[in-house]
Amino acid sequence: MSLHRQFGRQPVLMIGATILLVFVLAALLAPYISPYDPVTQNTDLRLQGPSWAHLFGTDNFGRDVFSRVIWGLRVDLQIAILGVVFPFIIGTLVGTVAGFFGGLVDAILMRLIDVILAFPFLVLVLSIIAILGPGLTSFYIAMALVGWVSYARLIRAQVLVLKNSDYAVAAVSLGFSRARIMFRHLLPNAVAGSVVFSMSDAVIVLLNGAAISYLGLGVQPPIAEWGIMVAEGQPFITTAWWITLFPGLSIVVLAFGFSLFGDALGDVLGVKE
Amino acid sequence: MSAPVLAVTDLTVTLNRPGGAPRLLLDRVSLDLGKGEVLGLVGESGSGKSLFCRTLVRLLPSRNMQIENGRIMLGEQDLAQASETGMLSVRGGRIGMIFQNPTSHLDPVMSIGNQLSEGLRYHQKLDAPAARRQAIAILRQVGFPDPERQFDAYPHEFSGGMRQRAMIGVALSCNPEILIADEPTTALDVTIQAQILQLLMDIRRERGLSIILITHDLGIVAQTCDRIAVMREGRLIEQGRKRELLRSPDHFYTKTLIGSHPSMPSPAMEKKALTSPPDFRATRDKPLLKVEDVDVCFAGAGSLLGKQSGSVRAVAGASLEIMAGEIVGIVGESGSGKSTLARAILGLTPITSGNVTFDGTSLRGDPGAFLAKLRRETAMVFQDPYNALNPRMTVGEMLAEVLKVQGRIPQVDIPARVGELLDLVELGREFAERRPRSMSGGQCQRAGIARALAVNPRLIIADESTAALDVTIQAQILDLFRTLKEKMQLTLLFIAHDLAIVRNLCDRVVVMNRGQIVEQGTSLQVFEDPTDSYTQALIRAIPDIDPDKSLLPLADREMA
Amino acid sequence: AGILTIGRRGVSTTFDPIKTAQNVDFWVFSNVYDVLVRVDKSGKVLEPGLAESWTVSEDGLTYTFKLREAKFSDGSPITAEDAAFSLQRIRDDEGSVWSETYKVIDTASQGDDPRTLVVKLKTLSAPFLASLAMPGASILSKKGVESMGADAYAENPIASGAFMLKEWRRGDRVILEKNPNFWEAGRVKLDGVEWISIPDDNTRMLNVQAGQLDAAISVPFSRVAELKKDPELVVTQNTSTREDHLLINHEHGALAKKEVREALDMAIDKQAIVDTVTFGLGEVADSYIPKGALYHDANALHRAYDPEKAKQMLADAGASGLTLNYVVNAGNEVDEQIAVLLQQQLAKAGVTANLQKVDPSQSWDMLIAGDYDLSVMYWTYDVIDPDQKTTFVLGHDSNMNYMTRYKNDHVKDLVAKARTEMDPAKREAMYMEIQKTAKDDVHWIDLYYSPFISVTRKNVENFYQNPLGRFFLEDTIKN
Amino acid sequence: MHRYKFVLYRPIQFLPVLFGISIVTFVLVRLIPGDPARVLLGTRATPTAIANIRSQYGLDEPMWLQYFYFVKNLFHGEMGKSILYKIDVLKLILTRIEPTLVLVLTSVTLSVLIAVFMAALAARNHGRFADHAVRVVSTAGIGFPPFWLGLMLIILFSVNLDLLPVSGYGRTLGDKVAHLILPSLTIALSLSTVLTRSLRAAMVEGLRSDIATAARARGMPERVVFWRHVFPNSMVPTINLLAINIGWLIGGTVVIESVFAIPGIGQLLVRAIFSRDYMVVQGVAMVLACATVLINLIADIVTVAADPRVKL
Ligand SMILES: Nc1ncnc2c1ncn2[C@@H]1O[C@H](COP(=O)(O)OP(=O)(O)OP(=O)(O)O)[C@@H](O)[C@H]1O
Ligand SMILES: Nc1ncnc2c1ncn2[C@@H]1O[C@H](COP(=O)(O)OP(=O)(O)OP(=O)(O)O)[C@@H](O)[C@H]1O
Ligand SMILES: [Mg+2]
Ligand SMILES: [Mg+2]
Repeated sequence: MSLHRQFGRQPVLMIGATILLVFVLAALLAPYISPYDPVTQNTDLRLQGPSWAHLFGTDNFGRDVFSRVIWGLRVDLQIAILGVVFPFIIGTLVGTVAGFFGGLVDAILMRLIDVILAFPFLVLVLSIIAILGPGLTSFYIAMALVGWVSYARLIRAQVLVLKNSDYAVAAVSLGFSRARIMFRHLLPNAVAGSVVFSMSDAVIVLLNGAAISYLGLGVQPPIAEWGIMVAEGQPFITTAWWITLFPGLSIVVLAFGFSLFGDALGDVLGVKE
Repeated sequence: MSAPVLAVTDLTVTLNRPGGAPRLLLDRVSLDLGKGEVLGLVGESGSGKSLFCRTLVRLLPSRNMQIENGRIMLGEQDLAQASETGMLSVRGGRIGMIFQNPTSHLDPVMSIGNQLSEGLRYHQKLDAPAARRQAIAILRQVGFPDPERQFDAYPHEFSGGMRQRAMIGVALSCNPEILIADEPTTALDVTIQAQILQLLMDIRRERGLSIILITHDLGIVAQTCDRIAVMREGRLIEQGRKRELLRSPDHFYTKTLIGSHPSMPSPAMEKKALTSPPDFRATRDKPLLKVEDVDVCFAGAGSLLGKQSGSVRAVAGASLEIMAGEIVGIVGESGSGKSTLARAILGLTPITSGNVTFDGTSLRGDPGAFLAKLRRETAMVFQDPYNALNPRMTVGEMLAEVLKVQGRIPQVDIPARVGELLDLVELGREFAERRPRSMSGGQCQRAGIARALAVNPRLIIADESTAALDVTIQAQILDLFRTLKEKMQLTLLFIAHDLAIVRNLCDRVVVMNRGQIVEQGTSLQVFEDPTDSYTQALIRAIPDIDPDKSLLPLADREMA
Repeated sequence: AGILTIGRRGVSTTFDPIKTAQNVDFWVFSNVYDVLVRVDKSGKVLEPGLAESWTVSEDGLTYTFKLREAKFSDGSPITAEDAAFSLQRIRDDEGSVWSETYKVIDTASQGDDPRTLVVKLKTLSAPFLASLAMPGASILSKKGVESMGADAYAENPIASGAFMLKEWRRGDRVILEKNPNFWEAGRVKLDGVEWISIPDDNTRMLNVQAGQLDAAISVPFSRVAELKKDPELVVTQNTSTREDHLLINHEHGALAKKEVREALDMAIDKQAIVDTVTFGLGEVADSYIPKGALYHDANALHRAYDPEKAKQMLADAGASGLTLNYVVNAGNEVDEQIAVLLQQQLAKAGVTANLQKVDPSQSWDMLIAGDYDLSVMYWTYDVIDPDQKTTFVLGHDSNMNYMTRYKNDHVKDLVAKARTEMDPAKREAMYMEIQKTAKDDVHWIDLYYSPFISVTRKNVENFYQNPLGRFFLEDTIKN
Repeated sequence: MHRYKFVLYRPIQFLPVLFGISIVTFVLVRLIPGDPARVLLGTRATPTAIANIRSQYGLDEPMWLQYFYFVKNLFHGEMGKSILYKIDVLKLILTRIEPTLVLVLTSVTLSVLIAVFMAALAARNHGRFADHAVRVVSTAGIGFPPFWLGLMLIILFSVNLDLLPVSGYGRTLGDKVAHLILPSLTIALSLSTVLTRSLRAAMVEGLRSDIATAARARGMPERVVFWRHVFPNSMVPTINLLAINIGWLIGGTVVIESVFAIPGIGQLLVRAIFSRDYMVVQGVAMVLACATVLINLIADIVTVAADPRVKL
């Protein structure tokens, strides 16, 4: 199977990939394509509705919302990617090990997962952020500490099935080492579902960032970040709707891109939708 | 033949491929089915047998397929033109289907009884209690011993054979005139297969049903059908009365099909019969593999509170010796412990008691050394060709990995060796780039064998490595094994359902029943003169291609 | 007539007046409990409450209060014993968060008759009378507290104010009904009041807009203009004693230099803050004593906004390229907006402010530990006397002058003296001097004063607060 | 029925988990810098006053001793006293738990209903307009921040159309229902998107499955094929997905409670975290953990009931 032929044949994947590609490009080119500086205030131009000069209007400091949305992309892609990559790696490792070894290792890891799952998610994230001090790094750490659990669960369930599959048994019978069996044979086959999930997870992470900003912690001002922009636009939601709407819509479009890409990736990687 | 109940003329089905020319899947198929007739539909895998039957009730497997042309006359009605609502009363009510794989066609979350009464209530407009009574009667008719209780049981609580019968029951519940049975016995062992075929014949007698029976086993056709139709590449290449067609086939493909049927005495077999097999026991003092009194138990389900409820003794006190260079077959019905024994021998399933010795090292003696030696000098070919290969690796990567881990040949020589291995199993070298999903069952099977050979093993255990293949490919693989035995002094432990193949290939045969070895001996001894009653039943259940040697006698139906 | 429903941000935590310092609690206490002496609507004058009149002895140490004939909600009379008990309690109880303020009381006891209360002070105290007006010093029923226990009393208080607690749905609302035994019951027009907690600002406003609440307080500045346009609504702005200011850590490097602090003051465009953050509703602040409060210095020094000069001054003081650590209170919209503005303004003067957003419980710790350079805080009066705030801010107390670490012994002495100076004119002079010196020293940077803003439906009349925040619901009418 | 035996041993398995949660919460909340006294005292806090409050609530004791007291109290069915609210934590939680539980239950029910409706619509019209529409709506739906969605619903239904209450939680049953519609809908719109995606996939798969073909082959009309065979079979994986999402859901109610001013346990928790009301954070964490486990248990029971093959 040629991967890139598959890509070509998948319109859904094409749309998703295009959205993501455009976003990544926009993030990379932010300094060149954003018409204004994202943090420079101009109090004479506050709360202006969308116009040709300011496509998405201006916020309460007179900053150009369009430029902030573009610059926000940098932070948000980073959040979406890093906030998923760390949990993904940790969860995948833990899930593989737990599923493969079973027994005591599995029991201990699963109880740990139970603890984290049963633990109110927000307490954990808020506490971790409070302990480490607000900011992107704390947010990543918090998301990683909490988020790996879903991946571990997904992977473990897969590995539990796959380790009894004939090709895993075949690998044992061929005298392969445990590490090789786990990471060369089981993991690549178990990971597809998690890859798909990670796409929705990226959006969920973004929204968690927004929720945490709404509750009062989050990225430091005056950084442009969509979640924060939505949260900061709250006071103006009835008067200057554009401050919230455009970053909100951007989250939606990004979510859309990720989901489509994830769905299609799933098909390509051989998961049913 | 009286007026046909079903007359198919020029049925053509095409598959529209996005960005490609449409493919012709059924090419002007014309076929009649008479009342009370049993029609056998045979042909190679992928020839369109299943598709033909599904087209009859307009349940095409893909949206991209369409009936291009042709008529399907059921009485006065042309099903090819009938409306979708019109089809509702035809499906089930007039044409019933028994699907090839009951496990996937029965609804796992609905009780067997309800699946039966669904049809009764819908087609015969019975009320719930009446439908239940009727369903119980059908369950009894298709051979459920305790239908009142089993009415409420779910599919997974039954064995494969029982599920197949339930599937027949479901089809019968709609009281159809025509029954289409798509390979109703492929997954089953011979004894159960015989029972099910017998059941179909009984029902035909009782209800005057017309039956289309699809199979790739000519033996079955010979035993049950009135007429035979042969398909190949979407075309009906030949049809005719059973005896005539078997005796004097026209088409070369039909000839190959008949010729490669395992119940036909092969040249190798003839030779074996003449020169009595070498007695390995006498020539070598020490066996390569020695299995002593092995027990394997599995913990039953639902024992978390500590109580060991219902543990399964999959292998019970098996003892076995295999000499170097010998081909030994293991036969026995489904669930008799064949695979478990194989895995236990290779240390893939822990044994509960007993001992295994391989070339001097023993499991009880030094487990570490024993396993290390096993991993280097033995290999297994798995039953299911698709599942035994890592779907993410190409055949080349897979073989190279084995060679690398074994570390017997230098890194630089690996690609060359991979090529050699592919040659050995008669796969083209270009297969090194292919992944299992793009390969046919037979090709996967050969890749699996190549992997086993990469180890350079002294012993190969092949677990039902031909069950999924149609006869022509089967024959190829068996030839490969024979050649390897000659060339490489390979020792082979060959597990199979299909007694005919074992008889053809193996020097010695071991018969298992319920975890125990009930009989072993040379192929000739076991097949010509079985001592154990179970073995006798097993052998008698082999459908012979000769229609005059009848199927399992009625008297034996109660056993097994 | 009718029941007035008011939306607010926070939730009530207790009805035990000595155990909280939060405005959300205080503002309800003054509906439920009466105090001996009240602050009037202007926020500058004390007027009789449960004490009908009072006299002070020659030496200024003994106060004799004449209680009026009044009853608790359970019908029992409010006696000097109850008043004495309440004062002793706020001074002595281990759960009291106010004990330090009332340590000045030596004894409080019944005088000649049950309606005479005699309070003896340890030292002269100018702010003493004003401190009696604080909701913490509400009068509770001694019998009630003793028989029920303080905890049960706090759940089921016996009221001495205009309303009594009918039901308290924790986390949701406090439901008050008219107290028929209130001594001014005739003045009360409402049948009851519900304080409903709605944390989200938008939701709270929408409730009033949709007519599901009669009133909402803590109207965000950004919403005022829009709400004013709605003919169904009335937006009320009441002068408050709230002042927002920028704390400076005097012990941190260059900030120890007065010139640097002056430069910072000049680098900050307060008018821009007023315009942007308060939407013009606030007013630039020049003194730590709020405008409209007692002894406010109307002619306080105003350093004009001049970033260029500020930059120059910083350079002269050898502090160009100054980098400061600015602690921001997370979850406070206004604080965050100020921070964003200040960051850019300071940048114009060549000062880099690194924002560090932490939640309030934590920022307090950092301020106390001196782990900051700049931080915005605000203060609202609890008592009309400037002594309370002055002591905290300039009295060189244990909080290191509100964590600024400002030191000026002259100011310190003046604050102590002003506390015991009973002559209002002299006191006023002292406070003027304190304000001048502190401003000159740039003890902190005054930013702006802002009003209390509430919104009501048109049918509600007389819904207002005094500058200390007290609502006069006894005057409110719902048509 | 021994298939349901897990109902008995699951709580026993859960004991160590509960123990773990108690330790984690306990340590975690105390690691957060800041002080409960600060909140009580507001800006008037002084070091002496803070020390006074710390000693009153035993916060100046060594950590292990505090933990010991905490566990000891637990065995007496107490969870200590709230610093902010000055009453027993358990009592406090009991007054606040109902709205949250009801909210979670109604949102779950609603999201399942929405998901089933949307997924069925999409799957039965696979590849056609309705299907694409559902896919767009459900993928985009994930991206809307719930607090924004909530406000929009309020503006639309409560302010402009004046159909439903803006916020709060009712007293009588009818009142509660009216108050719960919008918040449940907000949560359900987010949650159902995830469910719809999985359910739709399962249903599309199911409609192509052998089970469906078999049912069609016995002449069942499409309606019966779908609702009696495809639908029950596709519910099983979705229930599991739902169970995994329960923790997230309970976390998610915090924001919704805040937007809709629902006096639930989520708001209590957030305030408690911000004011370092240790006892309340601990208590709520324990209670929510138990709730999560309970809901998971229910999900398992439903799974077992829905799929006779499942053994737990
Ligand atoms: N869903 C489908 N989409 C596209 N092609 C299909 C589909 N199902 C079957 N085919 C093709 O139709 C042809 C006929 O298949 P069919 O299942 O009828 O074979 P068969 O004769 O029953 O084979 P077997 O003995 O393996 O069951 C094959 O070439 C197969 O590849
Ligand atoms: N992992 C397991 N756990 C529990 N029981 C098992 C397990 N594996 C096999 N069994 C049981 O052991 C018995 C023997 O199974 P085994 O797979 O060896 O049969 P087999 O002879 O290979 O059958 P088939 O011909 O169908 O492959 C069966 O009853 C089976 O249900
Ligand atoms: Mg077929
Ligand atoms: Mg087997």
